[in-house]
Amino acid sequence: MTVHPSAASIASTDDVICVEDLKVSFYTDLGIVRALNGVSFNIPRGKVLGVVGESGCGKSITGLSIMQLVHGAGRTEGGRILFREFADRDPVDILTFGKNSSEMRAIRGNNISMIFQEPMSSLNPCYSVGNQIEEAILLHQTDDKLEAARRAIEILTKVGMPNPDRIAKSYPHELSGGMRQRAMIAMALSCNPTLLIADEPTTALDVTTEANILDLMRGLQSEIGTSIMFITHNMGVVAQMCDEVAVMYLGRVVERATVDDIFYDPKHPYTIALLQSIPRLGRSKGRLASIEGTVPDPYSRVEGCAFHLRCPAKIDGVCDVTVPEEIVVDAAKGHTVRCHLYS
Amino acid sequence: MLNYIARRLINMVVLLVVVSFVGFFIIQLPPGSILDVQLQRFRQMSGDISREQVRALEERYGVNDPFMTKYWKWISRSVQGDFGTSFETDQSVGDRIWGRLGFSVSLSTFALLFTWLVSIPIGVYSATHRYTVPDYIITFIQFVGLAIPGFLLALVLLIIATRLFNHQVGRLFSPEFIDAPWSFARVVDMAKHVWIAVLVLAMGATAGLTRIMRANLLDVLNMQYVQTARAKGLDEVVVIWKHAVRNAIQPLVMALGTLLPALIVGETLVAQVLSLPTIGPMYLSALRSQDMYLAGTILVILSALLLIGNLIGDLLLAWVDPRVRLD
Amino acid sequence: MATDATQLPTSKAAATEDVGQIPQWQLMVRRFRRSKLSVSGLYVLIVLYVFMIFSDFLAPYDHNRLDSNYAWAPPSVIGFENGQLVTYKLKQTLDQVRFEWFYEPDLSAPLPIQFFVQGYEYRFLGIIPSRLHLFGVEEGYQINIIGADKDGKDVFSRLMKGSQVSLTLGFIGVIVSVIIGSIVGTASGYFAGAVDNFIQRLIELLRSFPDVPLFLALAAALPMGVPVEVRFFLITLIIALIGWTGLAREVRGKVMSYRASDYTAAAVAAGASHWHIITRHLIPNSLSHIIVVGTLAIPGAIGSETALSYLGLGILPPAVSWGVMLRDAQTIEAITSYPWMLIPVGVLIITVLSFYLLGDGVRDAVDPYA
Amino acid sequence: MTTDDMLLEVRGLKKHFPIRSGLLRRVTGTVKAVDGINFHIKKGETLGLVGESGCGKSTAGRALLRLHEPTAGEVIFNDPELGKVDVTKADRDLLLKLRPNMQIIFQDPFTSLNPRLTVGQIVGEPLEIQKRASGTELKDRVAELLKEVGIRPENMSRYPHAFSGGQRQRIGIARALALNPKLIVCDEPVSALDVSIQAQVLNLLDELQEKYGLSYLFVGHDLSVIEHISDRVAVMYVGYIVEMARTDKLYFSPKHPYTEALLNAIPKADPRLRHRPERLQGDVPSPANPPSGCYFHPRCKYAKDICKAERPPLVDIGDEHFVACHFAQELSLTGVQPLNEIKLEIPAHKKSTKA
Repeated sequence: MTVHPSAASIASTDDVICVEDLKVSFYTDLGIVRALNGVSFNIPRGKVLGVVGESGCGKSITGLSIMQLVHGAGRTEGGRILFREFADRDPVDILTFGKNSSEMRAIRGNNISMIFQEPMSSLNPCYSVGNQIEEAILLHQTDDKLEAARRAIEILTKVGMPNPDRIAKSYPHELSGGMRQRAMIAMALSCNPTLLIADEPTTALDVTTEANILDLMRGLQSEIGTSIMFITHNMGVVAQMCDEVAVMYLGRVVERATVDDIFYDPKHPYTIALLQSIPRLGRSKGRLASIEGTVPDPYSRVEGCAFHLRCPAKIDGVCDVTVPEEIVVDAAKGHTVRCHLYS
Repeated sequence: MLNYIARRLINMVVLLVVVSFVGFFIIQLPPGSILDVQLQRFRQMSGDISREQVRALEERYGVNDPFMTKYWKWISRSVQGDFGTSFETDQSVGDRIWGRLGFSVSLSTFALLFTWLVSIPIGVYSATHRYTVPDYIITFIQFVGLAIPGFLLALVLLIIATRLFNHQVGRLFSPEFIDAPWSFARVVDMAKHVWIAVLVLAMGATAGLTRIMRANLLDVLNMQYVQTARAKGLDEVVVIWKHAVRNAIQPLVMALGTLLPALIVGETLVAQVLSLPTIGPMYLSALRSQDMYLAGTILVILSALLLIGNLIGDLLLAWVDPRVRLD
Repeated sequence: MATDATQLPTSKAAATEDVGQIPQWQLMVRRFRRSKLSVSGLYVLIVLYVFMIFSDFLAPYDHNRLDSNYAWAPPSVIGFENGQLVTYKLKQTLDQVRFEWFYEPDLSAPLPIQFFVQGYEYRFLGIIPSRLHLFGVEEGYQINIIGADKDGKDVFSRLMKGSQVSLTLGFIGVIVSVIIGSIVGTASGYFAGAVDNFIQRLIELLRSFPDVPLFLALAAALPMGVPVEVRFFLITLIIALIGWTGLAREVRGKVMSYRASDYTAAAVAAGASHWHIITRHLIPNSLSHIIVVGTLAIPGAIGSETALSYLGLGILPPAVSWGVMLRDAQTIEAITSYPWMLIPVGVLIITVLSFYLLGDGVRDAVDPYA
Repeated sequence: MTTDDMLLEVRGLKKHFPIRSGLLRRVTGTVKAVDGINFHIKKGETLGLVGESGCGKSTAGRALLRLHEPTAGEVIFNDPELGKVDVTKADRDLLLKLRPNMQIIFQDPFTSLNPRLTVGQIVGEPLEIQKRASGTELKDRVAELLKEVGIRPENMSRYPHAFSGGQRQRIGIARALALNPKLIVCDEPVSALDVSIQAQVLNLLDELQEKYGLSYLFVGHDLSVIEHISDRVAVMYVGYIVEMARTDKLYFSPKHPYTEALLNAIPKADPRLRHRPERLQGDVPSPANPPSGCYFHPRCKYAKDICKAERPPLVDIGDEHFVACHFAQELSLTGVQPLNEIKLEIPAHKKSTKA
C-alpha cells in the first residue's frame, strides 16, 4: 500500500503533532492484533482535536503511541510522529527515541502529558496527591522542594480545588472521582505542556461532574494555550469540547474535519451512521438508525475498506477489495475522508 | 486505630484461652505419661520403689487428676509466669523455654531479613524480565528450592563447609564459647556457625516469596497509576521501585506476621541435623516423652507468637498502605 | 423483527474450527499444554504413578528382606555376557581399620539376571495375588540396582514399596481436605449470616495454631502399635484436618463473588432453588480454582508425610515410606560413604518439583490473568 | 382477574445496609441506599429511573424483584392469574409463581452470562427452573427465543466467550424473555455498549415491548437514552425520588432544581449549542451520612432555610407530575431546548455499479 501524505498531514509549522502513517501491532497468544493500520492526523497549535471512535478502533493506542507508552506486546511497525515544541523549532520524530531514553523522558510529563480514563486507579494509592504532583515538577522544572510544593498548591488552586493545602496532603482514596480527575489534570498541567493527551477523562464520571471537568479543561486550555488531543467515544463531549475531529474506525482515521463539518456536513458513511445512532436530547421518539453488525474481531484482517462489512453504501468489487485513500473534500478547512464514494 | 488494636487484643486473648485448652487436650491424649518413664528409671537405679513413693510422685505430677483439674493447675500457674516443672529434667519449664526461644527468634529474624533482602530484588527482576531466559531460570530455581527438603540442604552445606573449608559448623558456638559470657568474639563465633542455618531456613520461604513478589508486581505493573508515573517522564527504575514495588509489597508485609512463627517451628528438622539448641527439637522431644506441660506451653507460646505476628503484619500493612483503615 | 446480529462474517480468514464451541475446560487444557515445564511435570508424575502401581512387580525383594552379606552393598555392576544381562557375585572384605565392609564385583563369577521370576508374594492392586517379579537373580544372591542399606535391604525394593505410601498418603490427604474445604467453604460463602460466622470463627481458631507444631502434636497423639493401614489412615486425616481451612477460605471468597454475580441473580429471578444455584453456577465455577489449590497443596502434603516419618512420628518401620528411608541418609557419613542412600531423596525432590510445576501450569491455565 | 391497567405499584420501598464498627462490631449506622420510594408502572409502559452513581437506582430495581431483600415497603404486582399480590410478603411458593412475570436484564454483558454454560443452557435455564419445557421442546423454545433477539439458533452450542458485547446483551435479553414476563427490570442494559450497538439493543427492546406488551423499569444514568426509551421518568437523588413525570414534561419543563442541573450538565451533541450554564458544584453526599432536610440543599442554588430543616415530600403538582421540592410551584426552571434537527443521510452510490 502506498502512502499519500494528505493535505492535512503535511507538517505545517502550526501543528504540534503530526502523525504520519502510524502502524502498531500487538503480538498476543491468540494472534496478531493490528491496532493501527496507518493512522495520519495532525493537531494544530492551541486547538483541541477530538479523536472519536468505538472501542477497539485504536484511539487510545494512538494516544499511548505519542507518549511511547504502548506496553510489552505492542510494536510500532512504521510511520512517524513529528512533534514540534515551538513554531520556530524543527520537529522531532518521537519514534526515533527509545521508550525509556532520556530524550523521551524529557518530553513526557513536561512537553506532552497525559490523563487517563479511570480517575480511581490513575493515582498511586500510597503517596499523597501533593507528593505525586511535586514529583513531576521536581523532575522537569526545579530542584527546590519548597518551590515544588508551592507550585503544586498553586496548580491545585488553579484546577478549582476548594482546599488545596489539605488536598495536597490527602491520599487519593480520600477524594471523590471528580476530585481525583482534577488532581490528575493538575499533575498533567503542572509543567505547562505543549500538548495534553486526554484519554476519555470524563467517561467514568457522572454527568454533573463530567460537565464541571469539561468546563475546567476548556477554561484552562484557553488560558494556557495548551493543545489537547481529546480521546472519547461520546459525540456530545466532542461537540462541546473540540475544535477539530478525527473519526477512527479499525485502526484508521476515516474522516477528519472541523467540529462543525463533522456534525453538519459529515461525509463518511460511518460518521453519518454514528451520528444517526445516538439518541439525542430533545429529539422526538422513534426508531434509532443503527449500524448493522458489529466491529470485526480484532484478530481478523478485513480486506478493502474496514467498514464495508457494515456499510449501507458499499460498492461491491471496490470497497471489499481496495483500501480507500484519504481524499481532500475541502482543502481550506482541512476536511478529508477515506471513502470510495468520494473518489 | 486504637479501637482496632483493642479489639484485636481482646480477640487474641479469647483465642489463646481456647487454643491453650484444645492444645493441652491434644497433648495429653496419648496414653501413659512421663511418670512411667520416670518410674522405669527409678526401678533401674534403686531396684524397687514403694507404693507410697509412686503415690507421692503421682501426687506431685498430678498424673491421676481429671483433665480439667490438670488444665486448671497448668493454666492458672502459667498466667503467673510459672509454667510448671518439666517431668523430664525437673527444671522449671520457663527457664528451659526462654533460652531456646531466644535463639529461635533471633535465628528466624535473621532468616526473615535474608528472605526479604533476596526475594524482593529477585522477584522484581523476574517480573520485569518476564518470559526471558533468566526469568525461566529463576522460576526453575524457585521450584527446586521449594522441593528440596531443608535438612538435606543443611547436610549438603555441612559437608561442603567441613570438607572444603575445614570449618566446623553445626551447633551455635564453638566449644570454648558455649558457656562464655556475651562478647564481640562470641557474636562473631555465632555468626560463623549460624549462617548455614539461616540460609537453609530462608530457602523455602525465599522461593515462595519471590514467586509472590513476581506475581504481585506483574499485577501492579498493569495498573493505571504505573502508566501515570511513566507519563510523568520518570525513569523506568523509579517507576518500578517507587511506584510499583511499594504497592506490590503489601502481601509480603502481611505474610511477615505469619512467617516469623512459621520459620521458628520450620527449623525443627534443620535444627536436628545441625544440632542447634532451639525450641523445635525441644518441643519434639517433649512430645515424644509426653512431657505435657512443656509441650503444651511451647504450643501455646508459639500460637501467641503467631497471633502477635498477624497483628504486627496488619499494623504494618496499615502503615504501608494508607487505604487500609483499621477501625 | 430484529436484525440478525450474528449473520455478518466476522472474518474472511475464518478459523478452521469454531472456537466458540469449545467449552472453558478445553480452552484451559490448551493453555496448559503451552507450558512445557508443566507438561513435563505431568509426564514425570504419570511415570512415577505407573511405577507405583507396578511397584511390587518391579521390586525384586520384599522391602524388609535382610541379608548381612549385603550390608551397605553398592549398586550392582551390570554387564552383558553370553548374550544375556548379568551382574556379578560380590567379594566382601572388611576394612580392619575403619571397620567397614568393602565390596568388589567378582568379574569371573557372573550372575545371569532372570526376567519374570517368581519371588515374594504380593497382591497386585491390593487384590490379585501374584509372585511374579520383573527381574531377579539366583536364590542366595542379591541384585541391588541402586545399592543396599546397612542391613543389606535392597534400596530399590524399598523405594518401590515406599512409593505406595509416599505417593498416595499426601495425595489422599489433600483430596479429603479439598472435599471438606469445598463443602464448608461453599456453605459458608453461600448461606452467609450465622452459618458463615460460626465457620469463620472455627477456621480462625484452627489457624491460631501454628500448623507444624499442631501437626506434630496430633501425630504424637496417635496410638502406637496399630496396624500400618490404620496409621496411614490417621496420618491422612491429620493432613486433611490441617489443610482444609485455607482452602475453605478461598472457596468461600470465590463462592461469595459468584453468588453476587449477575448470572446467579438471573437464576434467582427465575425462581431457582439453593440447590440449583449451588450445583449449576457456584460449584462448576469454583471447581477450577479448587483444583488449582488442591494441586498446589499436594507437594506440601507429601513433604509433611516425609517430615513426620523422618521424625519418627509418621509411618513407622517395619512399614516403609520415603520419609522412613530418609532416616538412613541423615548423617554426613551416610551421604559421603554411601551416596546411593540419597537416591530416594532425589526421587522425592523430583516428585515434589513435578507437582509444583504441574500446579503452576494448571493455575496459569485456569486463570490466565492472575 | 383484574382489568386494571396498573401493573406494579411500589410504596415506601426501603433498602438499608447496616454499617458495623467499633469495639464489638455493633451496627452503628445504615446506608440508606433506597429510602422510601413510591412509583407505579402501567401495563405496556416504560418507566425510566435515572440518577447519578450511588443514588440507589439499581438497588431499587433489584429490591423490588427481591434480589435484595427489601427493608420495608410494599411492591404490589398485578399478576394476570393471582391478581394483586405484595411481592415483599410472598412466601417461597408464591414467589416461585410470581417470578416468571418479573425478569431482569443486566448492565455488564461480560459478567452476566455464566462462562461455563452454552448459550442454549443459559437461555433455557429459566425454563428448566420453572419446569416449563425439557428435551426437544426446550431446544425448540430456546431456538425461537434466540431468533427473537437476532441470534442465529445454530449458536446454541457455543459459549459466551465467542460473542461480542452486543450479542451477549441479546442473549441476556432472550434469557429474560424465556418465561414470557410482564415486567422486565432493565438495569443499565446499554451503558456498557458502544454507541452503534447501543442503538441496536434499544431498538430491539422497543420492538419486543410492542410485540409482547411488556412493561419496563429502565434504570440508567444516560439522560438521552432514558429520554428515548421512557414514557415516564423518575429522577433519584441519594435514595429518594425527587421528581417523576411524563418524559416530555420532565425534560422540557422540570420542576426540581436537581433535574434542571442534570439536564444542563449533559454535553449536547451539537457544536452550535455550546454554552456554559451554571454548573452544579460539590459532590453527591454519601447515603450513609446524608445532609439534613432536603438532601439536595447544600448544592441547590435556590435553597432557603426551610430546605435545611425539612425534607420535602413527593407531591403531585397535577397531571401526574410529582416533585419533592418546597418551591416546586414557585421556581421557573429551564429544561432541554428542542434540538436543531440535523438532516443526515448516507449518500447512495449509483445503482449501476452494484452487482
